[in-house]
Amino acid sequence: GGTEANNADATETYTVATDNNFVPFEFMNEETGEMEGFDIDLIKAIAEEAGFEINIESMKFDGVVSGMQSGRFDIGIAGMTITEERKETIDFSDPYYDAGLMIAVSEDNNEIESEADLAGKKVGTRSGTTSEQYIKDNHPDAELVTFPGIVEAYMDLESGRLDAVMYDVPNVQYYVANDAAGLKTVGEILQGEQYGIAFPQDSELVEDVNTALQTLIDNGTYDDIYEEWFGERKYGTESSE
Amino acid sequence: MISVKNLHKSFGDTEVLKGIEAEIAEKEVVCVIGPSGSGKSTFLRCLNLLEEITSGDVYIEGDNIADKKININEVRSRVGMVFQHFNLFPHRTVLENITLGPIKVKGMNKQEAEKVALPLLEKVGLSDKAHVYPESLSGGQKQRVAIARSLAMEPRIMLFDEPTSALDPELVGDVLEVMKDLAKEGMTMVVVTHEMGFAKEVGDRVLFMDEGIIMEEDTPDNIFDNPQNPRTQEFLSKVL
Amino acid sequence: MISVKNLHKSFGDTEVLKGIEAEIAEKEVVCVIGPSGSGKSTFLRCLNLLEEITSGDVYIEGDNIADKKININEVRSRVGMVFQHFNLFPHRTVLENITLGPIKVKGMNKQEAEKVALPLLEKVGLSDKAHVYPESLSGGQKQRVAIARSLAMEPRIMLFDEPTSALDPELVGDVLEVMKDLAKEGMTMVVVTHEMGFAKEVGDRVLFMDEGIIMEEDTPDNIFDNPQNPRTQEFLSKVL
Amino acid sequence: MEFITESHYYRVMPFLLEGLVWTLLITVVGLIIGFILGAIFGFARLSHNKIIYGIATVYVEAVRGTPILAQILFIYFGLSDLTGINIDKISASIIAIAINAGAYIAEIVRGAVYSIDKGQMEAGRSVGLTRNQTMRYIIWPQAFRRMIPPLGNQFVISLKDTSLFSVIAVTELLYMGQQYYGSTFAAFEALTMVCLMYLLITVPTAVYLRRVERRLDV
Amino acid sequence: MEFITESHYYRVMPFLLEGLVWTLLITVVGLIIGFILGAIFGFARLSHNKIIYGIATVYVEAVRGTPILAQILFIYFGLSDLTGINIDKISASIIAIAINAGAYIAEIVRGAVYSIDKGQMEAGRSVGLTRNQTMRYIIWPQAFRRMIPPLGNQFVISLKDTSLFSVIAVTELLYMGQQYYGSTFAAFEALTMVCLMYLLITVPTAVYLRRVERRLDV
Ligand SMILES: Nc1ncnc2c1ncn2[C@@H]1O[C@H](COP(=O)(O)OP(=O)(O)OP(=O)(O)O)[C@@H](O)[C@H]1O
Ligand SMILES: Nc1ncnc2c1ncn2[C@@H]1O[C@H](COP(=O)(O)OP(=O)(O)OP(=O)(O)O)[C@@H](O)[C@H]1O
Ligand SMILES: [Mg+2]
Ligand SMILES: [Mg+2]
Repeated sequence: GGTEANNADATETYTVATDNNFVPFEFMNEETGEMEGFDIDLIKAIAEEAGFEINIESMKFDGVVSGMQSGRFDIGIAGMTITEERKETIDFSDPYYDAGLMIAVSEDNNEIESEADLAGKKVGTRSGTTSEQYIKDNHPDAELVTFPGIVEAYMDLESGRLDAVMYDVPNVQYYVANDAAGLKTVGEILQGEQYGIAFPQDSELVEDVNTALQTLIDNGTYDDIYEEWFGERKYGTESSE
Repeated sequence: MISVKNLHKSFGDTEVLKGIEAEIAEKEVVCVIGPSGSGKSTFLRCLNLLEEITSGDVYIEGDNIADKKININEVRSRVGMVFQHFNLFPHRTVLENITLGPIKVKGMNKQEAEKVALPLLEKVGLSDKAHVYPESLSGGQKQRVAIARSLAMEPRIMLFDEPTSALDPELVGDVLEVMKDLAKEGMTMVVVTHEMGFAKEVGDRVLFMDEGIIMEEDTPDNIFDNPQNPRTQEFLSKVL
Repeated sequence: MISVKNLHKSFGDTEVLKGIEAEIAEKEVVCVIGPSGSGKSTFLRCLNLLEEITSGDVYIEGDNIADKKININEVRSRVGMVFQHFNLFPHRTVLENITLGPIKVKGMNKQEAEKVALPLLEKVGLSDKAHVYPESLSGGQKQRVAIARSLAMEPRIMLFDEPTSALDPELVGDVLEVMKDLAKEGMTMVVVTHEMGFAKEVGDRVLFMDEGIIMEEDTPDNIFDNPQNPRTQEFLSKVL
Repeated sequence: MEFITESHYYRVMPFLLEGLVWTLLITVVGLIIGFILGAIFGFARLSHNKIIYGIATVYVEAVRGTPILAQILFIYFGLSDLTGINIDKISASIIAIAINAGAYIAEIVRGAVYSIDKGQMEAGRSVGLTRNQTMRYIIWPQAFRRMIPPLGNQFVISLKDTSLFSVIAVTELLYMGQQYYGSTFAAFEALTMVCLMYLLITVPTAVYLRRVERRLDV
Repeated sequence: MEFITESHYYRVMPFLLEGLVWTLLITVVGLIIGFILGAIFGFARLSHNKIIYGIATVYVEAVRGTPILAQILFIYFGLSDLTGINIDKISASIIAIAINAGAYIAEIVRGAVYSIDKGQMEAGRSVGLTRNQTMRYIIWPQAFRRMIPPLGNQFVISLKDTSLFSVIAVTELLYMGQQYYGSTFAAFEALTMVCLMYLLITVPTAVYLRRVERRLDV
């Protein structure tokens, strides 16, 4: 696969697969057309710390997952939840973000107040995600609709064709904060999850990246980035500047 | 029966008929000759309103068909037309070609229409072809079916536009034979043709058209043997 | 010059040429006549290998072109061919039609090729048409260009396949005139034609073909006035 | 045997068969409506009335000039965004196929009617039929025969176009294949089977149409 | 003025212009390669060699019988799944357009060459040109003129097909429109502008082609 080829490469430029639209982790800046977000800043900082070059390629989420599995990319950072199932085919770094799933409904929806009310309702999410698996496992009586992109799910919710959307917390919160959408969150954070950076199995990069990540956490760079995107300092470190 | 007064017809800016005057009596057989592009077809087509008349009057049995208020379809079922290229309906059998008009226009049922059609097929000598499709007929047979199709509407007048000029020479005779029979039965006919033999034998009168008007008209004998107009003379010298 | 021995040609299962025997001397003009489908075109096309020879031998200036090892393109540039439908190259001017062969096959440059082409255009009476495209020519002019195009390769033999039968009658004369001139200059010619006048006036010999063989051959005078074979008699009675 | 039933090629089939049902349903219903639209706009394109002709031309050009993916998104999201009217995704898919195919069929109809010899209209009128009767009994039946090959071709195109409706989570053939490899990662096997399913319909259709065409030619 | 610059119709434009660049790049490069493929397979479809003919026919039928969306997924995911060879998404898109258009162009080439009168080959050969020379100097230039209208039509089709590459997140025109409404929810405005951008290219192309066609007819 590409891993060995790229490891042998003296310039050490790695291809990083990322999701094409998962605010605020990675998304396209409306003005510049560049990818930006928490994941993007973090992987750039890690690359600098660990001393390699990166080349970011964005795609639909299921493309990231199958691309990592097939060894197509060297690194994947896409708000990807660490799961036992994925670990069978993909290597993960140490967790870098605590996440979970959350339900969004229309602002004027009073029927759904928590996940207990999902039975018989149309619930949208994105194909190949932990949300899809969660709904299948815990709400077999809900009508699951999976889209190739999460935006289409929110749009369907906004138009009233879906009753609820379940997806990763920070993303749901971002959309709810967008007035244009007219959405609100309900219930608790479901299924505590952690995001990890993905690698093809047996990648030699895992250790380097873990070391670099720890250094960034220790020296406050991680918190700088976290603060920029989420408005707080997770580990309470001093700003590195 | 037909009375044409100062008939003009233009396509866009080009005037094709420039004031035709003609009177055709009942049971008369009139042949129209003239060089290509002189307006013969256009004249004929104005007589059953396949072309809109630009100005002038055309009376058919007393009704002015240039009048916009006239019922075109009613006029057309009084005036039959036979075309150079037959224009049979290829997706219908010979019999269906003939019965379509009676059924759809006259409101006959199938049996009634066939009772009209079968004798006509016999008349044109094609009784055995009733149930075949036009593609399997020769050109001469097609034209005879086309004549039968027109006759099925029991027209008072028949128009023929070069009915034999798309036929192989050996097939012309049968079609002319059918037309002669029609003439003998007293049908009023206007025939655009290059068959001078037919004009001489059957025609009561010949009109010579050129440049959108009728330049000369006379009996066939006079016109062929002793044309007066120099244009007629020139035309006949080339054709005969 | 040409010697044909037991030439057979089949398309799939149907045998079209069934053992042709013919000898054609240098400077001879041989006309080939015969009913449609008798194999005249096929025979001609075998002489410059536009059709593969099924069996038999064809010697052209001593080389057996039925031999698979022969250089076909070299043979073809020795044998010119003129077709019923001219087959000019519509995307090239008249002059370019003529110079293409000399340039691509003989490796001449443009100037050299035009030095060959212009006198030929003059010979066929079309010097003023050098730079027009074929579409603007009449049929007769097209055929004369086609002849010039063939001549530009300086062939030793010219084959003509009904060169005038696609032409309006008034255009035939010019083309025959060019062919007569060629014959006078001593070109060896094989001409499939229905122009009996040309055969009588220019032909040294006439071959009558039917059903894939040469049924009779003789001088034009003998064959037209006194045919021996009943098939020839029957054919000529229809045609003359 | 276990070897076969264990393989992805086998296990993906129940998914694909379900997808195929939706694919065919959307295609067939969409094309039936599309044919009606096509006939209406095809005749409108033959009209001498400038307004009718103009409207039909704008429809045909706008549809043929934009991707069907943009059209489905427009119908599904754009219209509901503008008007607040929500149509479900199957209806939206059927409408998208109908509108899209309608524009192409309009050109097929126009071309076929136009290709019928003008003498047929004249002959019909001269036996006393009205313009409409001649159109109905003489021109249309002949034109329709000529439309069969291009309509069959449009069926193949529309069938393939339904694959795009996976963006709005329509559970058609390709979407079901994607679902399968989304959870198994067996992209090659799933997509191979998806393609085979399409070919199973499209190739016989193409072969059949070529035969019809040859017969009509004669 | 602020009213205009504030509107979604205006604000979406920088996105769309960037998308348009990619759309055109993929289309043009894809079609250039597709034309080469089309010429090769078009001549192969004219070959008397059964194997060459067979291979070309399988290619043409397989491509024309499956959706281009399945093809791009196959190229991007399926092949890497099978072989481990990874191509980036722009290359994959160009390859998909090339392979897809190649099959249609093969039929265009075949049809155009086939339509040239057989007498042209005979005339070429009888002045001593080889088969290849005749093809090159006589048949091909004439066939090429007849190919211009259908090739232009293929350009329009391929241009629209690039919209499907949004599924693998190629930042082409439609994808950029989706990106915009993904954050603004202004689906109607964004999609309207996307469609207008396509029409801006496809309608003039269609008008121009119709003119060329009419000229070639005469
Ligand atoms: N629909 C039309 N639109 C424009 N011009 C037309 C139309 N029909 C006929 N013309 C023109 O009108 C003139 C007369 O045509 P018409 O067919 O009446 O001549 P014709 O005497 O029947 O000739 P022919 O002997 O060749 O049939 C010609 O110059 C023709 O080009
Ligand atoms: N390429 C071909 N494939 C199959 N049969 C052919 C082919 N070319 C000619 N034939 C057949 O060979 C026979 C002789 O044809 P040929 O063209 O040589 O006749 P001809 O004497 O030139 O006739 P004509 O006077 O009509 O030109 C005909 O029956 C014809 O159908
Ligand atoms: Mg006329
Ligand atoms: Mg011949």
